[in-house]
Amino acid sequence: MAVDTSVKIGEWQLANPIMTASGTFGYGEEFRPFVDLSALGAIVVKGISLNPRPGNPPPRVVETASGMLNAIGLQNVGVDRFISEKMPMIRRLGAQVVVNILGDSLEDYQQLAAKLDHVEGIAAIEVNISCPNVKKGGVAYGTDPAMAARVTEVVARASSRPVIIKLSPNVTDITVIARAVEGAGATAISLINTLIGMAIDIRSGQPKLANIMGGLSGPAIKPVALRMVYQVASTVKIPVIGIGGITTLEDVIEFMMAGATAVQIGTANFVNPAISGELVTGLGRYLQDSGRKAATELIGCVKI
Amino acid sequence: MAVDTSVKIGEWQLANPIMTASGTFGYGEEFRPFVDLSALGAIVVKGISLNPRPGNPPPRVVETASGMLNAIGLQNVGVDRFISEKMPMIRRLGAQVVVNILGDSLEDYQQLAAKLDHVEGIAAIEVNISCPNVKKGGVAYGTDPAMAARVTEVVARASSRPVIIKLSPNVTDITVIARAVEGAGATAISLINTLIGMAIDIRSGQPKLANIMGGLSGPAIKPVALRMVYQVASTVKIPVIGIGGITTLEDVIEFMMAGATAVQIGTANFVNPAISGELVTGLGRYLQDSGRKAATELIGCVKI
Amino acid sequence: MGISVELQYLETGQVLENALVGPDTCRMEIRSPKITAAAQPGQFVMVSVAHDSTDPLLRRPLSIHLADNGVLTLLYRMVGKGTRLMSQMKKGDEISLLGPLGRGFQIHDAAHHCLVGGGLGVAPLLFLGTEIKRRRPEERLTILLGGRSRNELLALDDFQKIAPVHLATDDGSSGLHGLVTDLLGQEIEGPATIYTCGPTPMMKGVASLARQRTWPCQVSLETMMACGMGACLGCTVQRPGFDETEKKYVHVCKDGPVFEAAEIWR
Amino acid sequence: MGISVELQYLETGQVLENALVGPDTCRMEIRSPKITAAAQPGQFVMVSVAHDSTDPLLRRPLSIHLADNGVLTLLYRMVGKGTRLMSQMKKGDEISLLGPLGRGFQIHDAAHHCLVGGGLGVAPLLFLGTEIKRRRPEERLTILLGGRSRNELLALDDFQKIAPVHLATDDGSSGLHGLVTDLLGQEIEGPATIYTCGPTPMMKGVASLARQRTWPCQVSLETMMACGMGACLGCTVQRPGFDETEKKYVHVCKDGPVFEAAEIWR
Ligand SMILES: Cc1cc2nc3c(=O)[nH]c(=O)nc-3n(C[C@H](O)[C@H](O)[C@H](O)COP(=O)(O)OP(=O)(O)OC[C@H]3O[C@@H](n4cnc5c(N)ncnc54)[C@H](O)[C@@H]3O)c2cc1C
Ligand SMILES: Cc1cc2nc3c(=O)[nH]c(=O)nc-3n(C[C@H](O)[C@H](O)[C@H](O)COP(=O)(O)OP(=O)(O)OC[C@H]3O[C@@H](n4cnc5c(N)ncnc54)[C@H](O)[C@@H]3O)c2cc1C
Ligand SMILES: Cc1cc2nc3c(=O)[nH]c(=O)nc-3n(C[C@H](O)[C@H](O)[C@H](O)COP(=O)(O)O)c2cc1C
Ligand SMILES: Cc1cc2nc3c(=O)[nH]c(=O)nc-3n(C[C@H](O)[C@H](O)[C@H](O)COP(=O)(O)O)c2cc1C
Ligand code: FES
Ligand code: FES
Repeated sequence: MAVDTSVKIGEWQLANPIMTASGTFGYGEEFRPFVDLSALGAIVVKGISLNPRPGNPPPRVVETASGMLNAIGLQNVGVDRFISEKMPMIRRLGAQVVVNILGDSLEDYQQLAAKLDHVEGIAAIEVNISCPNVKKGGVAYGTDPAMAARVTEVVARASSRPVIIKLSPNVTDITVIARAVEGAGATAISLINTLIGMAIDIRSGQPKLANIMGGLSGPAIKPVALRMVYQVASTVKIPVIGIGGITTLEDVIEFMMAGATAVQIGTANFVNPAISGELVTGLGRYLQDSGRKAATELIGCVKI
Repeated sequence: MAVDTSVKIGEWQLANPIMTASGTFGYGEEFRPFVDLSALGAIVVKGISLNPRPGNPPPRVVETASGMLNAIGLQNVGVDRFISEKMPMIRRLGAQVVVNILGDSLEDYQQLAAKLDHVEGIAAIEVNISCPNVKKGGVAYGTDPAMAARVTEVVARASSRPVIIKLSPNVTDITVIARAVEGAGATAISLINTLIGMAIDIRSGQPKLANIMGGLSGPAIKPVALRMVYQVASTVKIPVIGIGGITTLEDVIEFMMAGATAVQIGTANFVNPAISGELVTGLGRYLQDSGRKAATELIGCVKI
Repeated sequence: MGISVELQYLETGQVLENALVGPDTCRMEIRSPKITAAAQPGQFVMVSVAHDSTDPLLRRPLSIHLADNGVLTLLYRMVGKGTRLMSQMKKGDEISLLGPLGRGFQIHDAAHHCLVGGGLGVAPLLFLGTEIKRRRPEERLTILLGGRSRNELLALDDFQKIAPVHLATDDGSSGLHGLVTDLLGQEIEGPATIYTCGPTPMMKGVASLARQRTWPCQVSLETMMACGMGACLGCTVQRPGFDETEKKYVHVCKDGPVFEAAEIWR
Repeated sequence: MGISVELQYLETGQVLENALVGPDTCRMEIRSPKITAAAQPGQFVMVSVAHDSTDPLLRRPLSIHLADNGVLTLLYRMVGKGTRLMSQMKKGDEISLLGPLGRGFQIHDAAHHCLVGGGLGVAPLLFLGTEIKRRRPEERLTILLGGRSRNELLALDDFQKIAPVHLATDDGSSGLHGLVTDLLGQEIEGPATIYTCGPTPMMKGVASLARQRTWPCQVSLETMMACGMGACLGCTVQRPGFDETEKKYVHVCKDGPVFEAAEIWR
């Protein structure tokens, strides 16, 4: 008997809950030799801003214990070139595509959402609110419930597609932010973005990243991510997408049991570029072997 | 030429900057076969509360990628038995001792500090403010600057010894809390306590810890700890004690370069019970080999 | 309770042999003279499984299977990445051990000593049997071993060298078709002192039978451990009947791993 | 720029040999037919160094030293835990490789091809020299190698089999007492096409000499890499002269690791 692996995020039905995380999967094409992109739940592309950004000076990445720090600095081609150069290729790959957007101001977010709304072949918008609000002295949108709600409203109004708000874990109480964006009209919440970290090269006496600080990702942060997914899924009614250190099928199941409707694979794509496709197959087999009829049975089934 | 490895925390002069972290070194005696306790900068004992606490039901610990989660639940013998049973033994060991205290209310903290102030052989008090304030509905003291400042004031007033406030990393802006406790009279700040995390056993469908959530420690959290030490050391004028995933001599030097006056070794004691003593020796040799005259030269010397 | 920490060592041993001896089960011999000299039956060591890596991070607790002439033997099942990494070690490799740890079996005089082991629970019983035979050669010793099937009865030859062995298998492929608890009921008649190690349900069955007959019974427990030496307070087991006091919990690494069954289960 | 991703594989290779060949330096031969068949000189592979562990987490980039008849050879220095773990692998072990990656050396026709290598930078040059000789047997090929001392001149025999080799050592223990850049100035007279790999200061010296003489010069760069395949944007090198635009940076894993020196340094 066939297992139903599909899950729903708002009106959007995904073939399965396995997505790839923004910034870790390029624009998809790099992974063509290793993954059938059309078999994934969705791919999330690298964050897009209104204008092209060169990103930070090198070094941009450094390994840490079971993790890595990155300070890419949101390098991207800008929304116009993304639409004209990248989208046609992505459409040809047959993947469900989520476009991750980032801005320095509410107007940035509004314009990005509006521009992308006219573009064919986009399944959903994911809003990165870990970015600093330049008008508010650089405080990240994602650390203030009122600011997070405003961004959500602005994007939800400008977009006819599902709007996923991606939360920063660098906050005291993640449920406060989650409730704020739910109230402001988010279709779903994805979490976590990276934890802020740092490393120093003791030989040179300089930070290992030119940017001084960077984002910590990978298996090291999984326990923190799982805890936040559990807290948020227990708090809001909209779907939650789990992200953070997911590397194995067991990790996928843990996040779904904690309340995630879908998951995103990030750093693990660097370790094994075929992992996302393998997890799709593995999840189907697991559901079958464990006598479940649908992936949705896993969501939030942790016994407390 | 001899290197001066000593550092100062307020009026208190430590022979060297290597301390052991609360909850990871028992009451010291367990490590006698492996470490000369009197050679360490100091040991910090397991958190002490006003009344004995049995702690949480098992399972209490679980391994994660390059880290571990614990939910010991602050098991301890209570301050009276600590003073009568443990302190005589600790005094015999010849170690500099920091007593870590925790409470559910301001009165708890006040009474603990007052009781310990009469006890001989205590070098300093470390205040764990990651504990929930039962009167404020369980919000942790360490997540609210005003509450953190009140605890600091109360303990500083009740104690004639250096008062170290140990910060929780589960906050949006650690520098706000740091400034609040500095203003309230803290002699020094130690950080970080554990990050809150979770793990699920997918076979049973239950959380791996009976307490559902626990504290993440070990090398996995080092980048977050180092970042916070750097931020706090750049913000306050009082000494900062670095904690979080410190395992190697290189880690010690990174934390000191980031601004730590001393460091505490936690989870690494479980991996190698001799590590704290090895780091004392290693640091002396490193200072000599790198042509430095004093450990204090390292503090905050990172080149930005 | 309480053990002397003076006889604990952090020792770098040398792997002398490491081979598969059963389904997913390996036996490792390590030259480790200090720990071996101090070891008592029922004690364990904390083994460092990773070199130059922080994952797996923590040491793994393993019972002392034998300790003789400077050589420590471990019997372990590959259940996760730590034990899988151990299984890849080769002759000549170095391995860091911390031990001997914990409170082992108490060997008092008794008319009849009876060891009851199931699955990997046989690991500490070989050392125990060897010591009972050495220290009290005139007292009777019987060994009851259980496993899922014939090829899961570990170290059988070694046990048969020291005392009469009775077997039980779940599938009847060797000895009694049934549980080792049934074996205990059938084979042991007069009063006996019981020492048991194995899966918790098995040990509870053994302990309850012993209680009915008012036989002394020592059980060896397992829990998750971070430090193995009393520093983390992670390795608790709950004692029924003691509520909301400190005595509610015991710590397996220091108060145990061996307990009088009556201390733990009522 | 831009490379075809169609010829990239994730392949589980088999270690055929792994031995120390110089100070802290090992040479590993791996049966890896798909990657070997597609490999071009100057390309690299991302090697998975940890089994059953998340630390070290990321793959390590290593140049293709040789690719012949289904066998891929790597030459690597043990500098940290990843390469130390690699050095412990034994014949018969499996090793996961991702590759071939990046844009390698461009072999155009030239009167005189000159390879200039320093230290571990010789790794990709052996494959390059072999291919130049195979594809353009009638064109002149000269190899200049430098190292700190005689025993740090790696793969010397292999190089000597394909073309005349000139040496320079910092301590004068072999060849010219000096830098490989000096060698280039002294030994190469007529116009030549330069291919260089080694420490950045050395390559900058070589590139500047080539620029003065208006010789074409390709350089092979290294940076920290997370993915090796263009997905993380982590492996940037800054290009002087392009400010605040996207062109300010190139990505070593996709746009390189081999670049025309003029693209990178002015
Ligand atoms: C005092 C003591 C003595 C032991 N003696 C032996 C022995 O002689 N032979 C033997 O094969 N095993 C013994 N064990 C169990 C052994 O410690 C675990 O099997 C081992 O730690 C698993 O490590 P891993 O990395 O392979 O598995 P992991 O990947 O860590 O875990 C795999 C599975 O094993 C469970 N597990 C992990 N650690 C423990 C633990 N400490 N106790 C119980 N379950 C655990 C996990 O929950 C998980 O389900 C003993 C345990 C204790 C506490
Ligand atoms: C395209 C490319 C080709 C390479 N080819 C070879 C080769 O053929 N032979 C060889 O021996 N080495 C080569 N290197 C360098 C090699 O990748 C590093 O030495 C290796 O990754 C170090 O891993 P580790 O775990 O041993 O050291 P780590 O513990 O990770 O680091 C040890 C030291 O090496 C530095 N380092 C780590 N990774 C890199 C990196 N990717 N690039 C530069 N420095 C790094 C660190 O900053 C640190 O100082 C190449 C690098 C690149 C980018
Ligand atoms: C190199 C890199 C680049 C990233 N870029 C983005 C980005 O552009 N936008 C975004 O929302 N998140 C970005 N992230 C965060 C990831 O999408 C993900 O939230 C985070 O890495 C945690 O998941 P992981 O542990 O599985 O990697 C990036 C992460 C990495 C490692
Ligand atoms: C088992 C365990 C028990 C702990 N108990 C306490 C405690 O009682 N009081 C306290 O302030 N911190 C306690 N901590 C936190 C540590 O002191 C330290 O802040 C934290 O573990 C981070 O350091 P590490 O990564 O080096 O372990 C405990 C940590 C562990 C692992
Ligand atoms: S394992 Fe740490 S106290 Fe027992
Ligand atoms: S290493 Fe990831 S883009 Fe180059």
